[in-house]
Amino acid sequence: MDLYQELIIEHAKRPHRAGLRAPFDAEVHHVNPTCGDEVTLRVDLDGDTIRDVSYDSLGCSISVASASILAEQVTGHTLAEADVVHDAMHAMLTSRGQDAGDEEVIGDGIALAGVARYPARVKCALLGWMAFQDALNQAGARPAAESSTSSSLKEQHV
Amino acid sequence: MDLYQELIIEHAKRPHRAGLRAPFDAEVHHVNPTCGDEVTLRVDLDGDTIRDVSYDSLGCSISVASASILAEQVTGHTLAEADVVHDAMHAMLTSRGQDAGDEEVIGDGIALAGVARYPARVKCALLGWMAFQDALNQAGARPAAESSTSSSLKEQHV
Amino acid sequence: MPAAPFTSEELAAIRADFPILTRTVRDGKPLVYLDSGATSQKPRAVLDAERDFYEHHNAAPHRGAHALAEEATEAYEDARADIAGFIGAGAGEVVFTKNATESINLAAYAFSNADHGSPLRIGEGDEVLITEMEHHANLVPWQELCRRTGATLRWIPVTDEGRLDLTDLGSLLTDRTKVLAFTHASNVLGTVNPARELADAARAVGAISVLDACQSVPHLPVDVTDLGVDLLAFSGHKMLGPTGIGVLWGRADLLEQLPPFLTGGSMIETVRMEGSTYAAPPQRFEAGVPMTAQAIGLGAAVRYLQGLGMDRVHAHETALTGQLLAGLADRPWVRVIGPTTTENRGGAVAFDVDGVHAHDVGQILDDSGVEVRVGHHCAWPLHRRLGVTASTRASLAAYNTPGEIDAFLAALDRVPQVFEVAS
Amino acid sequence: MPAAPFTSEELAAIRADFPILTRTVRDGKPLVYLDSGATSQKPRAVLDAERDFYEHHNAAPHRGAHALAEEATEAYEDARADIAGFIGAGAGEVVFTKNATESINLAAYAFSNADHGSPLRIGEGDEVLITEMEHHANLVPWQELCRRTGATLRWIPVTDEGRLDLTDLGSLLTDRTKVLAFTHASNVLGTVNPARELADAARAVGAISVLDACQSVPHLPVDVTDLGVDLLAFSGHKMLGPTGIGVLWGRADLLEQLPPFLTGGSMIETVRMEGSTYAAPPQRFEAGVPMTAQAIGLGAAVRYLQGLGMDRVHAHETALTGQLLAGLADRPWVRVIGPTTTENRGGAVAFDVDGVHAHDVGQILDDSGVEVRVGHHCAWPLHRRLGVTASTRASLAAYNTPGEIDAFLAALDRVPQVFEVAS
Ligand SMILES: Cc1ncc(COP(=O)(O)O)c(C=O)c1O
Ligand SMILES: Cc1ncc(COP(=O)(O)O)c(C=O)c1O
Repeated sequence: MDLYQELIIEHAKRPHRAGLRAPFDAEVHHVNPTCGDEVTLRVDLDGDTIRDVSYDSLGCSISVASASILAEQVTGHTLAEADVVHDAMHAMLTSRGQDAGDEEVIGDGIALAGVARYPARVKCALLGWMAFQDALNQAGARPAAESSTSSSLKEQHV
Repeated sequence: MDLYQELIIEHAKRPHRAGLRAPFDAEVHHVNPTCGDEVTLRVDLDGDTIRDVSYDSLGCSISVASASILAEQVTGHTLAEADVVHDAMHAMLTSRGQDAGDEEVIGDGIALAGVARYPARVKCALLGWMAFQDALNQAGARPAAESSTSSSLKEQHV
Repeated sequence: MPAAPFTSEELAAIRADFPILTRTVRDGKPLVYLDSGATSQKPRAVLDAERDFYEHHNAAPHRGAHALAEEATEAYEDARADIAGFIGAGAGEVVFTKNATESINLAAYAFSNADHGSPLRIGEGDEVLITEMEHHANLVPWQELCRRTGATLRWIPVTDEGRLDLTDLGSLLTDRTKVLAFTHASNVLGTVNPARELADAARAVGAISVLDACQSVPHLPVDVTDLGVDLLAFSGHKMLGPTGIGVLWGRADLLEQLPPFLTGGSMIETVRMEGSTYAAPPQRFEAGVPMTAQAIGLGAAVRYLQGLGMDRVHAHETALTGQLLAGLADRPWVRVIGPTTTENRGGAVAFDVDGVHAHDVGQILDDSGVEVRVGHHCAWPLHRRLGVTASTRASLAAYNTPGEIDAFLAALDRVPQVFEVAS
Repeated sequence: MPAAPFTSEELAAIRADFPILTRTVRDGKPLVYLDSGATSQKPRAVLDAERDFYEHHNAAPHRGAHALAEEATEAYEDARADIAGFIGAGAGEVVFTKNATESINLAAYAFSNADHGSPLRIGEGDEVLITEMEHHANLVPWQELCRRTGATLRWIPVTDEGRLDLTDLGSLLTDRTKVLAFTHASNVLGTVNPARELADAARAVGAISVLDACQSVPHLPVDVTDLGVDLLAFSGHKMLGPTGIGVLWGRADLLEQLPPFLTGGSMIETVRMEGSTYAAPPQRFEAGVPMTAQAIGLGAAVRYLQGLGMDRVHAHETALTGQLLAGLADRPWVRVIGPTTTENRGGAVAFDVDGVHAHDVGQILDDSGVEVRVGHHCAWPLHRRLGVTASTRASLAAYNTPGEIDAFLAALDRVPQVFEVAS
């Protein structure tokens, strides 16, 4: 089945940048209430730049791979660049297959394109990304009411 | 329609033995919760004999006629005789039309036979009879747990 | 241009959608169903939507990841979105319940389940204001809330004409008032209350307004933003939908504050033996496997009503109400309980026949195939206020016809004959 | 002679009654529905009963005197009598709710709604005893009751094998215990608990016993008198019935003492603005227009199950469970969560695949058309106790076949391949 691209299995088995590291500016803990999956995620900022994303992810291959891809795509980038990746991932994952994703923007995230056709799994793929947005907010990286963030946070409970 | 026998209209217009009289041994107040119909009923006993049944009935033609017929049929009779009438009325009214009623036993009560085919109206016809049973109990005329009585009382709330 | 009532062709087409309307009752009399205020009949589109769900997609929504669970979740949430759209709301503001009664209880329990210290929590010295024309469903839950909390129940009186008497509103609605709960349209009088005005008055004193919209949502265009209330309840079965489904709508920020009511599966965030945390609305209020097929059926019902056009439904029912009121006005032995014109008035018309009990009136009508409701219609205090034990009520829906009103009036004329009273 | 499983001819006839079983999923794979523990499929007899009601008799029961209202009331009460008979109860002891979750909440709220001074009322110093294997529906309502009243929640632990550990029952169940609430059959482990023994122990200390029978009533013969419990809850949708209907059964004399929960129309005796009195059970607990069509559908479901014979349903599901457990035992990379034999065990079989998350296991099965549930199945504390975040669960019903168990096992063998783990 096309959901489990080799790339996903790879990321799930050997997640990049996994583990919790210090120093960090904010740590958050998010849970998927339907399956009990959890992610603890830390961000370490250097002004406008994301110096480190470290995390501990307890979940299915999709949620672990998604966290791994997240860490890979945003570390070392600016907040503005990370937002572009986040928005593109979010758009693709919630598109029900309409948005095939742009590899130029989301890199390995493209391997998660198949998730969009399994609505019950979209939450798994979004878990890490929502935690990341929340962590940025808590680190004071942006005004709390910014829209892309708050819409993601709502979905956390769906 | 055969529900409204001339006899019922008669009893409803000019109920026999209506009004509340003294002396009495017990007074009860029963309500039909679906329509708000009410009956206040008193019994006056002389040993085993029912000396008087007096009542104030606020309700439809069926409930008023039924109270009127009750008062007519049981006044001056013994408790045992009244039980026979009550049981025969109850059986006829709850028979869904299977039990045509015995005029020898229930007198004008026979005019209420048609009620049995209108389940929603059976309660109207029984209201006075259940109040009567309750009043006898309160007057101490019989052991509280007697079966015909308690089954009637339950139906009061149906 | 105001919307027009349905033409007779349109009406014939509508009636053909309702299988039950072709049946007869009481030895072959054509059914004249004038009891839609109690519950409405259902079009085939609603029955088909339920059946299609059971035969092709049935699974527990929000509980699995397999193909059927996906389809069931999608159908359930699509229904929520359609129903929300029907009342001008966001999908996240629509909570599914089993009926409006549960919806109102959910609201009432919130004020005693809220933590002590929460602004929602009520107690001694606080007041709940309702009206004397409420259905028991919007009356008893508030009595019970007051019993649980020590708060005081007060009520807005009703005039002899069956309107709210707002003369003393200023002394009834004060800063002690925490809740103002009232009906949009009375199920007995037909009266349509000034919802916006009352909601604004409630907001001005910091009270939460709760609208019982059971008799308005099925019959007129309703937009929650226009109404300005905080919470609003209605039932599916009165609006062409299945039995067993109701709605509580709430302003998003208020719903967010309400504590859970029924608790259990799928309304939680995390559960430990030592304690639990709860999901965001609307899930927080939907414990257990939901009324899935019924929500989907109600979705089909609102799409059916949208197809008819609520403005036209309203125009149609108003025209029939006018015809009905005029017919009753011609009969001096009948007293209408409630407004006698169609102004700010829905299609529930209760009346009293001089010297004949409502049960007997209803029985004669039923004998002619005309089905109306008799009794206190779950508004006992209102009946006491207006000096009647029980009344007879004809109530309308989109599928009723002018011919049925004529049939009703003709059947009614048998009443004084049978009971030998003046006519 | 013990009852026999269904023959393959019988099974074919049963399956023909369930329209959904012929559909395919995920690009043409035949549906193998092994998620009946979440919700069951519905036979045509149930769908027809609902539809017949809507097309011919629909009216609000217990609310009118007209011909349709009479028919609706009779159909609704006949369903109650049939459902009561199915569990060996009297009709007056069966209360209709929307699901088992509401049933249990009704019970739990009774202990805080009862008047201070009532023997039912609980408070500080009192204890509620549950078990560590409860579904959230029989857990969170008791947590919330304790929060409202200051009572203390305690629980019976679970052994590594997934049985109740009754070693310390004597110190858990004491005269401080006011309620003992536990599941008859676990929706995760399949474990069937010794209901009679626990009910007797509860009675001995004066505690009221509440049985969650969601996973037993659909699958084995259940008689409330034999069980000896005080209250018992189950859902219609898990037993071939419609969504949106549940039952709370209660001993007549206990129901009589329970205060109302949801309040409103038709549960009252008299209503005045100043206060109300309430009807006798079961009406006292059925506020508002009920789940009429759904009760009627559930009546048809119990008649259908009676036609199959509950002893044979049980024998059939036990045989399939045995086949399933044997197949899993052959696969060392699978760990069954719960008893590994069919002794005192129902047909819910949860398991863990070494190194693969349940979501991923479920996805592979789904890709083969095999529909199972993944997650914590609303029993999160139990999962924590057994050291897993989530599990995969296959659960059975009368319509499942030996061939479907084979299909499930074959699909399961794809899991280690896809995820490149040892098998
Ligand atoms: C053991 C058990 N108890 C309670 C419930 C709750 O039932 P419902 O969701 O139908 O209210 C379920 C099913 O979800 C269950 O399996
Ligand atoms: C005005 C009004 N409010 C509340 C209700 C209660 O609705 P339900 O019985 O569907 O809960 C009704 C109908 O019975 C009603 O007419």
